[in-house]
Amino acid sequence: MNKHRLSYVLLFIVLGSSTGAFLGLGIFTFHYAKGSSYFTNDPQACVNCHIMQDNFDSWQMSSHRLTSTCNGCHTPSDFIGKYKTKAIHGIRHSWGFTTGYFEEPLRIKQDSLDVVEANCRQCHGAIFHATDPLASPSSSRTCTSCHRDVGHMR
Amino acid sequence: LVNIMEKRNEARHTYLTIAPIDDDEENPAEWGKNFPLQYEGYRKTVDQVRTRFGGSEAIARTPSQVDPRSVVAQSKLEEDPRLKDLWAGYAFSRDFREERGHAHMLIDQIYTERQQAVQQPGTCIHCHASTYVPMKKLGEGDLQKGFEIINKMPYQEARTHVQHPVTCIDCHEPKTLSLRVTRPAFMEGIRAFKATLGEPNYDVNAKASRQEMRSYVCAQCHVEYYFKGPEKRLTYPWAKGIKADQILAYYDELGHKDWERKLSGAPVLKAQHPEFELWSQGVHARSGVACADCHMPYTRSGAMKISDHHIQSPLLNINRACLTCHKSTEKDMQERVAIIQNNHFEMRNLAMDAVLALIKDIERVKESASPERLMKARDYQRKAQFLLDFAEAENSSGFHAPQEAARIMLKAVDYSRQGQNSLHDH
Amino acid sequence: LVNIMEKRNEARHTYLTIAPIDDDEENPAEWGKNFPLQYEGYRKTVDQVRTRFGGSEAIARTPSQVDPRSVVAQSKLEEDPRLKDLWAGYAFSRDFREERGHAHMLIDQIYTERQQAVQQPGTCIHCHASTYVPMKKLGEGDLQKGFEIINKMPYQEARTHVQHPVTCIDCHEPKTLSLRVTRPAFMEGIRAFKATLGEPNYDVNAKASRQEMRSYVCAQCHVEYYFKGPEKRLTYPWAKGIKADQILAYYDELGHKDWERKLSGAPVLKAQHPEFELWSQGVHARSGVACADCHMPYTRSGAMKISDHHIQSPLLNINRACLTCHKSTEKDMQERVAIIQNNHFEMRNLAMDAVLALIKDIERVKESASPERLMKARDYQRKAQFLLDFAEAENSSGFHAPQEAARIMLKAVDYSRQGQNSLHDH
Ligand code: HEC
Ligand code: HEC
Ligand code: HEC
Ligand code: HEC
Ligand code: HEC
Ligand code: HEC
Ligand code: HEC
Ligand code: HEC
Ligand code: HEC
Ligand code: HEC
Ligand code: HEC
Ligand code: HEC
Ligand code: HEC
Ligand code: HEC
Ligand SMILES: [Ca+2]
Ligand SMILES: [Ca+2]
Repeated sequence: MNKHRLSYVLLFIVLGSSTGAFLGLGIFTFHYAKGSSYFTNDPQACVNCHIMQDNFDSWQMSSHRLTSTCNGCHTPSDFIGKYKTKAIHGIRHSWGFTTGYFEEPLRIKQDSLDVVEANCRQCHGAIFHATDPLASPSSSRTCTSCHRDVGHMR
Repeated sequence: LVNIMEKRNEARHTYLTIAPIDDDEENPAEWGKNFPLQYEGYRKTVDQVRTRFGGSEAIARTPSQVDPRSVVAQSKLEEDPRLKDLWAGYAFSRDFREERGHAHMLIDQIYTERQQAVQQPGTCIHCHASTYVPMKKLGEGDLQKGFEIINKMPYQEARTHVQHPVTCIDCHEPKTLSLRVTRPAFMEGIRAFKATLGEPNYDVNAKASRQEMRSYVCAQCHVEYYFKGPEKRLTYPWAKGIKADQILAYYDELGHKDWERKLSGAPVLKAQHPEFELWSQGVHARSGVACADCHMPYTRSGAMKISDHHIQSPLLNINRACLTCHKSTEKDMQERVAIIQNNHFEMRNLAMDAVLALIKDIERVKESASPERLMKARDYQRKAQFLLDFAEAENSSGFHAPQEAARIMLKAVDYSRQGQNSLHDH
Repeated sequence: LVNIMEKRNEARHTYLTIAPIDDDEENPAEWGKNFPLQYEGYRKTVDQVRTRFGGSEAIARTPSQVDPRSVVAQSKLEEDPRLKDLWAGYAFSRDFREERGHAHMLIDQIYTERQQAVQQPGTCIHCHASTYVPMKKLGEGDLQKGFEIINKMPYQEARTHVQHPVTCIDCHEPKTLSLRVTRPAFMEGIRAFKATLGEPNYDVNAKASRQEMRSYVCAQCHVEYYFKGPEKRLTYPWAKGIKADQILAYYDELGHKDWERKLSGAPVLKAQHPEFELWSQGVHARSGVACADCHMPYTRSGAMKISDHHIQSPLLNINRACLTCHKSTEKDMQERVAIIQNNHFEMRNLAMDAVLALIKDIERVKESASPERLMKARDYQRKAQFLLDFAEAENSSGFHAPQEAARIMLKAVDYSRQGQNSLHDH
C-alpha cells in the first residue's frame, strides 16, 4: 500500500465516526483523482486511475478505439442516466481506489454490463435487427459472448 | 436496470411477414417469401465440399432403376474396409457413406442399400424428413399419437406421408419464428436425461432457454438412438445419462442388442451420430457455445445479420464460425482442429485394430472354447465395439470433446485386449 | 494472442536498483533488497497446501540423524502402492513423494531415501540448487566446463559446492533482470529439438522471445532427462522430438535403459516430470500461454504489477491465474479442471492395471517361455511402462494437454494387452 493511499484510509477511519463518511470520502478522492474530468468524454479521465490502465491499453488495441470512447460504452446515452451512472460509478470506483477493497482482476458487474449491452444495441441497431426479435431478456448471452474482444482486445 | 429491460423489450419487434404462415405450412418456398435470405442459405445445403475428415465429396454414379441418384457421397466402407468386417451381418456392412447436407437427407435414406438389406420400419423417417405436419395429420392433431402411428408403419408406407427434408417448420414456430422442438423422441429422451440430473418432468419447449434451443433443435436428430420393442419405437437411450459408458450400461441392463455379429456370435450394438452426446462433454458446451454458433454462424447481408442457414462443416467457414470468438487466424484454427482430429484418427485406428483382433480370436476358438469363456469374450466384444463405434460414428472426428472421445477409445482398447486374454488359460 | 501478450509485457519498464547486483550474487536476500516484493513471494514457496491432485500436504515426521526434516510431503507410494510394484528394483520404489515448493528442493533431494538406495551422481544437483555460480566457479568462468565437472562428481561432493535452492540468478540476468537460461543441459536439449524443426544451431539466450523465455526458464528443470554414458552427463532426450513416443523412439534407438525391472527382467525406463513436453502439445502452448502466465501471474502491489514469485498450483490462485484470460467464475474454472483431471485419473488407473497385468504374466512364464517370446513381451513392457509413466509423472494430471496425455495412455494400454497376448500360442 503506498503512502498516499494509506493516509486516505487513515482519514477514512477518522471520518468514520461521523455520518456521510462514505460520500465524503468518495467526493474527496474524486477530487484527488481529477474527478472533474470524470464528467467529460475523454478516456484520459478514466486513466487518471492507474488501475484503469490495462483497460485503456486494451481499448487502444481494439476495433473501437476510433469509434467509441469509454463513456460511449460504459455510460447510458441519455443525459440523466449518463450522469446518474457516472455518479454511482464515480463513488464506487473512488471507494475501491481509496480502500483497496476490490478483487482483481477487475470484472464488469452485471449492471455495468447491461449499460454496455444497451450501448452496443444503440449504435448497432440495424445489424441485429434480424436476429434480435427472438431475444428473451433472460438470455444469459450478451454481444460479448461472441465478440469477446470488442472494446478490449485480449 | 428496469430501464434497460424496458428498452430491450421495446427493441424487440416481431417480423413483418408478407405472406402469413400457418402451423401446417411445410413448404420452405412459402416461408422463403418472408425470409428469402434464410431460404437461400437453406437451399445451399445441396453443396458438397470435402474437408480432411468432414464435409463430403460429390461422387458421380450412373442412375439406375432402384437408385436414381446421379451423385452420392464417398463410401466410408471403401475408405476403410475394416468397417465392413466390424459390422458383418448388419445392414451397415452393405452401404455406409459420409453424410452430406440436409437437402439430401430424404433421398439418401430412401436409396441407401441398407433399405435393400432389410425391411426398415417407418421409425426411420423421424430424422430424415419434415415430419411435424405429417405426424400431426396422422394423429389427427395429436403429434404424439402421429408419432406412435408412423413408428409402426413399414418404411415404404411412411415415406408416402412425407414431402420434404427437414424444413423451417421442424425447427421454428411460424408466428414468432422462435425455436421449438417438434420431435417426440427428443422430448422424451431429454426428459429422461434431465431426471437423472434431479429435474423431473422436464418439458423442453417450456423450459429451455433460447441458447439451449440453439443446440436442442439439432439434438432432435444428431443423437444415438435405438428401436424399442416390437413397435420399433424410436428411443434415445439416456435414462442413465448421456456419456458413452452410461448409454452402454443402459443397453446392458435392458439386454438390448442391435444384431448378432456374424461368426463371432456376439450380441452387439451399433452407435449412430452421437454429436449431441459428445459435444455435451466438451469445453464448448460448458462455455455455452451451441451447435448453431459454429454450424449456423451469423452472416452479414447488407446492413443486417442473419443466421447462416447453409448448415455445413465449420471448417468451410472458419472466418465466421470461429474467428468471432477466437481472435486468431484461419490457418491457426485449421491447424488446431487438424491436431485434434489427427490424434483422434490415430487412436480410432488402434482401437479398431484391437476390436477386430478380439473378433478374430473369438472366431478361431468358437468351436473349442467353453461356453462360459465364449460368453465372457463376447461381452468384452460387445462393450469394446460399442465404445469404439461411438467415437467413430460421432461426426466431428473428436473435435466436439477431444479428451472424452479419447477416454472412450482407451476403454475400447482395454476391453478388446482383455477379451483376447480371457480366451487363454493362465 | 501471443502478440498481445508480448505487447502487454513490453509495456513494462526497467528497474531502479538500490544495491547493484553482480553476476556472482547467489544470495536471494541481496537481490531482495532491490526487489522486496519478488523476494517476499519467493520465500512463500515454503507453504504447503493441497489440491485434489496437486499442491502438497504437510506431513509431520520425527527428525532423525539421517533425515533431519520435520515436515515432508505425502508419499505417493503410500497413496498408490501399485507404483512400488511398477518400479521394483529401482530407487523410486523406496521413496517417492508429491513435489512441493521450490524452497524445499535442495533438502528434499538430499534426504530422499533414494539417496540411500544407490550412490547418486553430482548430475542430480543441476535442478535442485542454484548452480549457476558454482558451475562458473568450478569451470573457472566457463559454465559449460563447470557443468562437465559437476556431472562427474559423486552427489555428496557436488552438494558441498551449492548453497541455495533455485534462486534469482538462475533465471535472471542481474543487470537488466531479463530472463536467461543458465542450464547447459537445456541449451543442448532445445538445440537438438529445434534442429528437428529445421532450425539448426539454435542459441536459446540469443534467439528466444521474451514470451518463450517465460516458459524456457522453467523448462530448464521441468522436463524428462537421463544420465548419458559413464560420465552420467545430464541429457534431455529430444533429438527426435519431444512427444512421448518420439522420446521413446530415441531411447530405443540408443538402447538406453534406466534399470532392469526386478522379476520380469525387462530393460525399462523411468519418465520424470515432462511438464514442458506435455504442455507443448496443448492448446495453451499453441496460443502462446507460458508457464509463468499461470504459475506466476501478475499481481498488484500498490501501484505496481509484479510477477507473483510464489510459484505454486494455479488452482490455489484461480482468480489471477486464470480469470485474467477466461472471463468466467472461479467455480467454473475449478470444475473445468476437475473434469479433465478426473478423466485423466480414470485412464491412468486403467493403464496402470494393464501394465501391471503384463508384468505379472511375464513373471509367471519367465521360466517356461521361449527367449524370443520373452524378449518381445519385455519390449512391450518397456514401451507400455514408459508411456504410462510419462503421463503419470507429468505433474498437471493431464491438464497441460488433456487429449495428448490420453493418446499416450491409450498406447500404453494397447502395448500392455498386446504384450500379454504375445505370451500365448494362437
Ligand atoms: C478514482 C479512480 C478511478 C477512475 C477515475 C475510474 N475508475 Fe473504474 N474502477 C476503479 C476501481 C478501484 C474499480 C474496482 C471497483 C470494484 O470492482 O468494485 C473500478 C472498476 C471499474 C469497472 C468494473 C466494475 C464495474 O463497476 O462494473 C468498470 C467497467 C470501470 N471501472 C470503468 C471505468 C470508466 C469507464 C471510467 C472513466 C469514465 C473509470 N472506470 C474511471 C477506479 C477508477
Ligand atoms: C466498444 C465498447 C467499449 C469501450 C469503448 C470501452 N469498454 Fe470497457 N468494457 C466493455 C465490455 C463489453 C466489457 C466487459 C467485458 C466482457 O464482458 O468480457 C468492459 C469491461 C471493462 C472493465 C471491467 C474489466 C472486465 O474485463 O470485466 C473496465 C475496468 C473497463 N471496461 C474500462 C474501460 C475503460 C477505462 C475504457 C476506455 C479507455 C473502456 N472500458 C472502453 C466495452 C467497452
Ligand atoms: C458509440 C457507438 C458504438 C458503440 C457504443 C459500439 N459500437 Fe461497435 N462499432 C461502431 C462503429 C462506428 C463501428 C465501425 C463500423 C464499420 O467500420 O463499419 C463498429 C464496429 C463494430 C464491429 C465490427 C468490428 C469488429 O470489432 O469486429 C463489431 C463486431 C461491433 N462494432 C460490435 C459492438 C459491440 C459488441 C458493442 C458493445 C460491447 C459495440 N459494438 C459498441 C460503433 C459503436
Ligand atoms: C465450437 C464449434 C462447434 C460446435 C459448438 C459444434 N460443432 Fe459440430 N463440428 C465442428 C467442427 C470443427 C467439425 C469438424 C468438421 C470437419 O471435420 O470438416 C464439426 C463436425 C460436425 C458434423 C460433421 C460435419 C461434416 O462436415 O461431416 C456434424 C454432423 C456436427 N458437427 C453436428 C453438431 C451438432 C449437432 C452440434 C451440437 C450438439 C455441434 N456440431 C456443435 C464444430 C462445432
Ligand atoms: C435419431 C435420428 C435418426 C434416425 C432415427 C435415423 N437416422 Fe439416418 N441419419 C441421421 C443423421 C443425424 C445422419 C447424419 C450423420 C451421419 O451420417 O452419421 C444420418 C445419416 C443417414 C444416411 C447417410 C449416411 C450413411 O449412413 O450412409 C443414411 C443412408 C441414413 N441415415 C439412413 C437411415 C436409415 C435407413 C434409418 C432407419 C433404420 C435412419 N437413417 C434412421 C439421423 C437419423
Ligand atoms: C430432422 C433431422 C435433423 C435435424 C433437426 C438436424 N439434422 Fe443435421 N443432418 C440430418 C441428416 C439425416 C443428415 C445427413 C444427410 C445426408 O447425408 O443425406 C444431416 C447432416 C448434417 C451435417 C453434415 C453436412 C455435411 O456437409 O456433411 C451437419 C453439419 C449437420 N447436419 C448439422 C446440423 C445442425 C447444426 C442442426 C441444427 C441447427 C441439424 N443438423 C439439425 C438430420 C438432421
Ligand atoms: C435445422 C433447424 C433449422 C431449420 C430447418 C431452419 N432454421 Fe431458421 N433458425 C434456426 C436456428 C438455430 C436459428 C437461430 C435462432 C436463435 O438464435 O434463436 C434460426 C433463425 C431463423 C430466423 C431468425 C433470424 C436469423 O437469421 O437468425 C429466421 C427468420 C429463420 N430462421 C427462418 C428460417 C426459414 C425461412 C427456414 C426454412 C427455409 C428455416 N429458418 C429453417 C434453425 C433452423
Ligand atoms: C452467437 C454469436 C454472436 C452474438 C451473440 C452476437 N454476434 Fe455480432 N456477429 C457474429 C458473427 C459470427 C459475425 C460475423 C458476420 C460476418 O462476418 O458476416 C457478427 C458480426 C457483427 C457485426 C458486423 C461486423 C462487421 O464486420 O461488419 C456487428 C456490428 C455485430 N456483430 C454486433 C453485435 C451486437 C451489437 C450484438 C449483440 C446485440 C452481437 N453482435 C451479438 C456473432 C455474434
Ligand atoms: C461462441 C464462441 C465460440 C465459437 C463460435 C467457437 N469457440 Fe472455440 N472456444 C470457445 C470457448 C469459450 C472455449 C473454451 C476456452 C476459453 O474459455 O476460452 C473454446 C475452446 C476452443 C478450443 C480448445 C478446447 C478444446 O476442446 O481443445 C479449440 C481447439 C477451439 N475452441 C476451436 C474452435 C473452432 C475450430 C471453432 C470453429 C469451428 C470454434 N472454436 C468456435 C468459444 C467459441
Ligand atoms: C494454462 C495454465 C497453465 C500453464 C500455461 C502451465 N500450467 Fe502447470 N499447471 C496448471 C494447472 C491448472 C495445474 C494443476 C494444479 C493442481 O492439480 O493443483 C498445473 C500443474 C503443474 C505442476 C504441478 C503443481 C502441483 O501443485 O503439484 C507443475 C510442476 C507445473 N504445472 C509446471 C508447469 C510448467 C513447467 C509449465 C510450462 C512448461 C506449465 N506448468 C504451464 C496450469 C498451467
Ligand atoms: C532449478 C530447477 C527448477 C527450475 C528452474 C524451476 N523448477 Fe519448479 N521445481 C523444481 C523442483 C526440484 C521442484 C520440487 C521441489 C520439492 O519437491 O522439494 C519444483 C516444484 C515446482 C512446483 C510444485 C509446487 C507445489 O506446491 O507442488 C511448481 C508448480 C513448479 N515447480 C513450477 C515451476 C515454474 C512455473 C518454473 C519457472 C517459472 C519453475 N518451476 C522453475 C525445480 C525447478
Ligand atoms: C532435469 C532436472 C532434474 C534432475 C536432473 C533431477 N531432478 Fe529431482 N526434481 C526435478 C523436478 C522438476 C521436480 C519436481 C517435479 C516432480 O517431483 O515430479 C523434482 C523432484 C524431486 C524430488 C521430490 C519429489 C520426489 O520424487 O520424491 C526428489 C526427492 C528429487 N527430485 C530427487 C532427485 C534425485 C535424487 C536426482 C538425481 C538422481 C534428481 N532429483 C535429479 C528436476 C530434476
Ligand atoms: C524459477 C525462475 C525465477 C526465479 C528463481 C526468480 N524469478 Fe524473477 N521472474 C521470473 C519470471 C518468469 C519473470 C517474468 C519476466 C518477464 O515477464 O519477462 C520474473 C520477473 C521478475 C522481475 C520483473 C518484475 C516482475 O515482477 O515481473 C523482477 C524484479 C524479479 N523477477 C526479481 C526476482 C528476484 C529478486 C528473485 C529472487 C528472490 C527472482 N526474481 C527469482 C522467474 C524467476
Ligand atoms: C494468458 C491467457 C490464459 C491463461 C492465463 C489461462 N488460459 Fe486457459 N485458455 C487460453 C486460450 C487462448 C485457450 C484456447 C481457447 C481459446 O482460444 O479461447 C484456453 C483454453 C482453455 C481450456 C480448454 C482447452 C483444454 O485444454 O481443454 C481450459 C480447460 C482452460 N483454458 C483452463 C484454464 C485454467 C484452469 C487456467 C488457469 C490455471 C487457464 N486456462 C489460464 C488462455 C489462457
Ligand atoms: Ca459429412
Ligand atoms: Ca505438488
